[in-house]
Amino acid sequence: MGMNLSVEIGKIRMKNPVTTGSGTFGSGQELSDFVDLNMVGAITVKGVSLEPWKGNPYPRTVETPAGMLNAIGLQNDGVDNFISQKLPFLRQFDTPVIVNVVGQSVEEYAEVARRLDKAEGVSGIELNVSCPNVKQGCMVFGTSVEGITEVVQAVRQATSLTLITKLSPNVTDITAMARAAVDAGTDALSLINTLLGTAIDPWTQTFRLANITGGLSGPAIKPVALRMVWQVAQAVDVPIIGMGGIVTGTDAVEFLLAGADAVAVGTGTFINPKAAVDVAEGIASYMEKMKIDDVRELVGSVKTL
Amino acid sequence: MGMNLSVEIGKIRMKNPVTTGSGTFGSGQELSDFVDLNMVGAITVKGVSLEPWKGNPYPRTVETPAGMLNAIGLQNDGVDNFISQKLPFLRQFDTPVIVNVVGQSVEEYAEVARRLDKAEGVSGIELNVSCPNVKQGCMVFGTSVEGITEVVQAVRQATSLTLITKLSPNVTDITAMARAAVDAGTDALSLINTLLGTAIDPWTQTFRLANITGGLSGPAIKPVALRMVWQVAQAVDVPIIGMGGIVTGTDAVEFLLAGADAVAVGTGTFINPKAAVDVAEGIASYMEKMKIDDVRELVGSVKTL
Amino acid sequence: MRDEISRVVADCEIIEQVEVAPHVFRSVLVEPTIARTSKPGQFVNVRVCECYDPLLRRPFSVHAVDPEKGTFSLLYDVIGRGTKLLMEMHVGEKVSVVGPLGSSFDVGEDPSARHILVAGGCGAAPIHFLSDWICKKHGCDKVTVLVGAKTGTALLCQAEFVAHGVEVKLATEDGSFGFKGFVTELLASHIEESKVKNPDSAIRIYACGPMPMMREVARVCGEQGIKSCQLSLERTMACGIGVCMGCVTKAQDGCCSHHPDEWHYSRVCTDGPVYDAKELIWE
Amino acid sequence: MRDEISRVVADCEIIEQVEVAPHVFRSVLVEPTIARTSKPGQFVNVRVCECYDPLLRRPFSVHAVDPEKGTFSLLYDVIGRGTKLLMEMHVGEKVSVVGPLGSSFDVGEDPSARHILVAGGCGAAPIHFLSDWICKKHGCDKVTVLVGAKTGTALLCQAEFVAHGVEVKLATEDGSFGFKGFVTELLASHIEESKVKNPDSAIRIYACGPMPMMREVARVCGEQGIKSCQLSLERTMACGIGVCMGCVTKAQDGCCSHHPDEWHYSRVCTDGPVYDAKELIWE
Ligand SMILES: Cc1cc2nc3c(=O)[nH]c(=O)nc-3n(C[C@H](O)[C@H](O)[C@H](O)COP(=O)(O)OP(=O)(O)OC[C@H]3O[C@@H](n4cnc5c(N)ncnc54)[C@H](O)[C@@H]3O)c2cc1C
Ligand SMILES: Cc1cc2nc3c(=O)[nH]c(=O)nc-3n(C[C@H](O)[C@H](O)[C@H](O)COP(=O)(O)OP(=O)(O)OC[C@H]3O[C@@H](n4cnc5c(N)ncnc54)[C@H](O)[C@@H]3O)c2cc1C
Ligand SMILES: Cc1cc2nc3c(=O)[nH]c(=O)nc-3n(C[C@H](O)[C@H](O)[C@H](O)COP(=O)(O)O)c2cc1C
Ligand SMILES: Cc1cc2nc3c(=O)[nH]c(=O)nc-3n(C[C@H](O)[C@H](O)[C@H](O)COP(=O)(O)O)c2cc1C
Ligand code: FES
Ligand code: FES
Repeated sequence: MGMNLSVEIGKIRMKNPVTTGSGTFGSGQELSDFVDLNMVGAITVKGVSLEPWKGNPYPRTVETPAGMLNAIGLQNDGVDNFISQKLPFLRQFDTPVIVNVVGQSVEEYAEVARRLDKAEGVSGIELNVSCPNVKQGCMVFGTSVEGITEVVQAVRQATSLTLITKLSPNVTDITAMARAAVDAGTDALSLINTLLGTAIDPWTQTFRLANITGGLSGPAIKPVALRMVWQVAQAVDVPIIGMGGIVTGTDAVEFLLAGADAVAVGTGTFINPKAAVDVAEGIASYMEKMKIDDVRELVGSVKTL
Repeated sequence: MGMNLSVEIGKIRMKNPVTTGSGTFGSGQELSDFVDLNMVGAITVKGVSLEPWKGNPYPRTVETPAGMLNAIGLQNDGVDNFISQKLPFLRQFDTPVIVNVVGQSVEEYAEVARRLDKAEGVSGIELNVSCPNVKQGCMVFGTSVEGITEVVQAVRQATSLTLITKLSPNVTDITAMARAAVDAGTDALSLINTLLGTAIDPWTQTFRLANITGGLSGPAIKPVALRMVWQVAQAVDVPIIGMGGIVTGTDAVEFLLAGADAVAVGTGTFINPKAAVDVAEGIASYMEKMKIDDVRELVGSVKTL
Repeated sequence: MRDEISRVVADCEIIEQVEVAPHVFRSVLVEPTIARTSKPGQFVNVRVCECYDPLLRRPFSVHAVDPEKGTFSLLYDVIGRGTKLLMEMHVGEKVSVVGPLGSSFDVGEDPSARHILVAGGCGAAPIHFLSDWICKKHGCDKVTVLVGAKTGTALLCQAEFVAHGVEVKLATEDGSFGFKGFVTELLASHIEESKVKNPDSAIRIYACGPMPMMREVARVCGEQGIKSCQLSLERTMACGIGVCMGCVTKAQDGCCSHHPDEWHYSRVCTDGPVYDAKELIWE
Repeated sequence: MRDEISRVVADCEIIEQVEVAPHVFRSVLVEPTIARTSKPGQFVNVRVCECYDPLLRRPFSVHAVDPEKGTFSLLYDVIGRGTKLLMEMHVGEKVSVVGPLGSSFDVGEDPSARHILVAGGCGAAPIHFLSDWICKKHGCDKVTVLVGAKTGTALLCQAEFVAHGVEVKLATEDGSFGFKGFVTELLASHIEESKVKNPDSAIRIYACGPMPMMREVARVCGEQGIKSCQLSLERTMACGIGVCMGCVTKAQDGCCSHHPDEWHYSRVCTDGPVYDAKELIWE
């Protein structure tokens, strides 16, 4: 009778296909004033590193046409603080928690994964090999087959949690990166992270971000994200979490049609703090209108004209 | 006394730093109802190939947030028709003409360049190795160092006109492509061409473009374009024509500050048929407000915070 | 059919905004050049937002002109964001318009020709202007307008056509008003009637409406041996001024071409929107 | 100073739009929860467009509340596209608002304390709410408001402060009204006066204005040995709700930290906008 909205990403069972874009939902608690955290399919939290990171100087964000640049620099309190301070709150909810992991070396990534593996209440690890705003490591790993292979293999050995590799769009061939991650043992892929960009204030003749460059997100990048999800879905067989500019339920449907098994709402939460839940509801009402019983029927079913 | 707005791109002297984005200004004639073609720095016309190309089926364009996708497929009447039908009109104006050249093989590129070299009224060739909407050739050349080297070398031998290589943004490292083009003998670079993207209609569950994917242009991509121009300006010494989302004079100033010697207005012309001239005037009035005498002072002078 | 005329880019004041039917609005704008030089079938390209989302202009046929007052009207269906933004603008606000653009209907010089105008939905917008134009040139008694819509409340410009003094026939798909069925069925029977009544007069057909209707009009005209059948097509447009090559439709290379059986993609914004049905290739 | 309260995301009707000074507007909106639960210094985040350009919400301090009527006001300078869009909205239209957000001014429990409020430019927005709040809690006679602006016509809320019954002192940079110079100079002299007049009363300083002014207020307070100096900071905000980490300012790790001389980037939208001056590190 009832519609099925649930999907599986590796061993993670999501009650609906909507998770949150890492770095746009804090550690979940900040949003709990606005949304019932039981209503999202999964909560993907801000990137955590081994040691606390201070992040980049201000200004860290700038609005652009239908998008924004950010150069936060992965400010976070470190994995141990995350486990002791943030995770207990999240355990109250019947919602899987995916922890985004960053590092400056392969060993750091692996160590963070090892610590999370032992923590109660973590369902998956999203390997962030694509953050454009940190000088060392990170993005460097995500833009070459060798880099991805190395990090994914190391983390794969460090954890038996569902491993999701988050791909950078700043590459010539996203499918090569996807295949490398799959070959190295990732359970799933998420894409896209932000496009590297910059902005200049003509009146002060300075860059608008203290970090010079930042990552472009929001509706502006949706066409690129959708194309990459579609390409990757053709190229590999693991589940895909699609993201990039999703604000509404029909945005999400486009990603599902392109081949994503689940989606994440990132910048959309800044426009509407309830966006993740509204997107999940939007998918359901779309399915109702289109008389689709199972959300999985949508996945990859886009047709050509 | 008077302000200097003129710049040089190879042997091309532009009376102001604004040209038109290839494919967004037709062959100039279409726009002559709206703008005085003597008022733009140069006219860059739609891509021409050796034989006439029919182009892709409809739909070829779709609007996206602050941008648009196009998959025209380089419909054009071929270089001979261009020379006999379009060029005579353009010769009336005291404005350099840059011809965008496309091909499906190295030899085709070179042959088009050879024919243009002999035609009266062509000042420069813009080598389009980055069109994402044509199955063979083109983009394949533009996304590898080997491809760029091969095409640029061949065309360099075929013409003594100012040779501008137009780079694709769909690469991991734009500076590597820029260096390859410079090493192969290009006189200047122009960037960026469009970002590869797609769009899906959730209600019909089909791609919105007959060609499936298309090129993203417009204000949405400006942050990416600006970043790439800045990176390339650091990496090579040849003149750069910057483009991607320029609609106003201050948009153009941002590109100059990032290191472009000239700019092109593309999609902006669709919003405002007078955009190219308005942008040139906008640069002049910016310089007046900022008390800058020579537009060349702006080039590359962006500061960090 | 393309006319070389003066085109403008202008900020036009809106002086009237009326809902003439459910979701259908008429906007009256001030722009003397457009009011004076537009021909029926031509369109204007309207910037519905000062921001970049929506980014592109929206094309609308010129629906009526008042050269004396220097005003012109649009008639449009609110179907998406752009038309909603236009409809929400207040009288007194200004909106950027480019036009007049594209080709126009050719009403011929034959004083005895019968003119049959076919409007489907908002296709009534240019047909209204055309009806007025033919009346002024050839007299109203030779004009019949066939107006079609899904349902009675969606029939547009009925009163205006009656006011012009032309013959008006209505068709609704649900039969709530006039003939029950497609306006193209009405067209077929009307052509036959006309041939009987005026065997010596040439028949000229002009139509504007959704693409499937245009195709059907072309088919009916072919079947009935109509020599002059002009259709106004709709295409998604990025530039509206002939430079992007986005708005194409398949067209014959033409009688004078070296390859008369060859086709090319023709730009609806510049070579159209009004085409002779014989030029078009349907898929 | 963060309060755990109910926050809403609501479409609020605009019931008043007034230009109160050149380029400065007051908008009155209907939202009972915000009207009832906001504290002075808190802000709301407003979506100025239904489209994606501009994309992000714009933060504005709560300027006044009317819990009975369920309304609250904003007072803002039209400096860019977002504020222009807000100003252009018509009475009766709805706008999406998130709030109340952030920390608030702590007015203390000491009945004898003297309260000095310093407003620079649109910093008057929250200072107005605060003045009303302190009056109600501690009485107006202990409150002085120092209002600064570039020029006389830009001085805001003067009449309102007078109506509250608080002492008001004015400063303009061009001397066109009140004291000639920066409001921070006025602050320094007023603190000295206050110390002389009420040697036994604690002085509490509250300020809102541009960053350089905030820094100067902090310096003056440090120099004068003021214990309680609260500053409301402005930062470009992407989310306004503490999740993006964009709106940061350098702050001490705090007395209870293991590394009291260490600093961290503090989120102005959630840990602020109101900070105790002692927490802040200026660069
Ligand atoms: C030459 C010309 C003249 C026109 N004259 C009129 C007129 O007089 N009155 C009138 O009501 N409309 C007219 N149209 C159609 C009108 O341009 C569209 O309805 C309008 O652009 C829709 O804008 P929107 O932002 O409201 O819809 P959008 O949000 O852009 O689109 C809503 C839906 O309509 C579809 N759509 C949008 N534009 C078109 C199009 N051009 N053709 C087909 N489907 C489209 C979209 O794919 C989408 O599904 C004309 C079109 C052309 C090309
Ligand atoms: C907590 C908080 C409370 C605020 N309360 C008020 C208030 O009560 N009244 C009021 O008038 N303003 C207030 N502001 C400032 C207000 O948010 C900005 O003026 C507004 O966002 C500008 O939007 P815009 O689109 O008009 O300008 P934009 O077009 O975005 O910007 C115009 C110019 O202003 C700069 N700018 C934009 N936002 C900020 C910012 N937050 N800080 C510094 N510079 C900026 C831009 O860089 C640009 O140069 C507050 C800001 C914060 C953070
Ligand atoms: C402010 C901000 C912070 C982000 N931080 C992270 C992060 O810590 N780790 C990560 O993998 N992605 C991060 N991202 C990327 C998003 O998770 C997402 O991949 C991207 O923004 C595209 O989706 P969107 O357009 O919906 O925002 C961040 C994005 C933003 C806007
Ligand atoms: C409709 C359309 C057609 C284009 N055709 C060409 C082309 O023929 N050759 C080319 O090198 N670039 C072509 N481009 C790319 C533009 O010249 C330009 O590089 C790109 O659009 C980015 O600039 P913009 O954002 O200002 O449009 C085309 C772009 C558009 C929108
Ligand atoms: S819309 Fe650009 S050519 Fe017709
Ligand atoms: S604005 Fe996002 S954390 Fe403050």
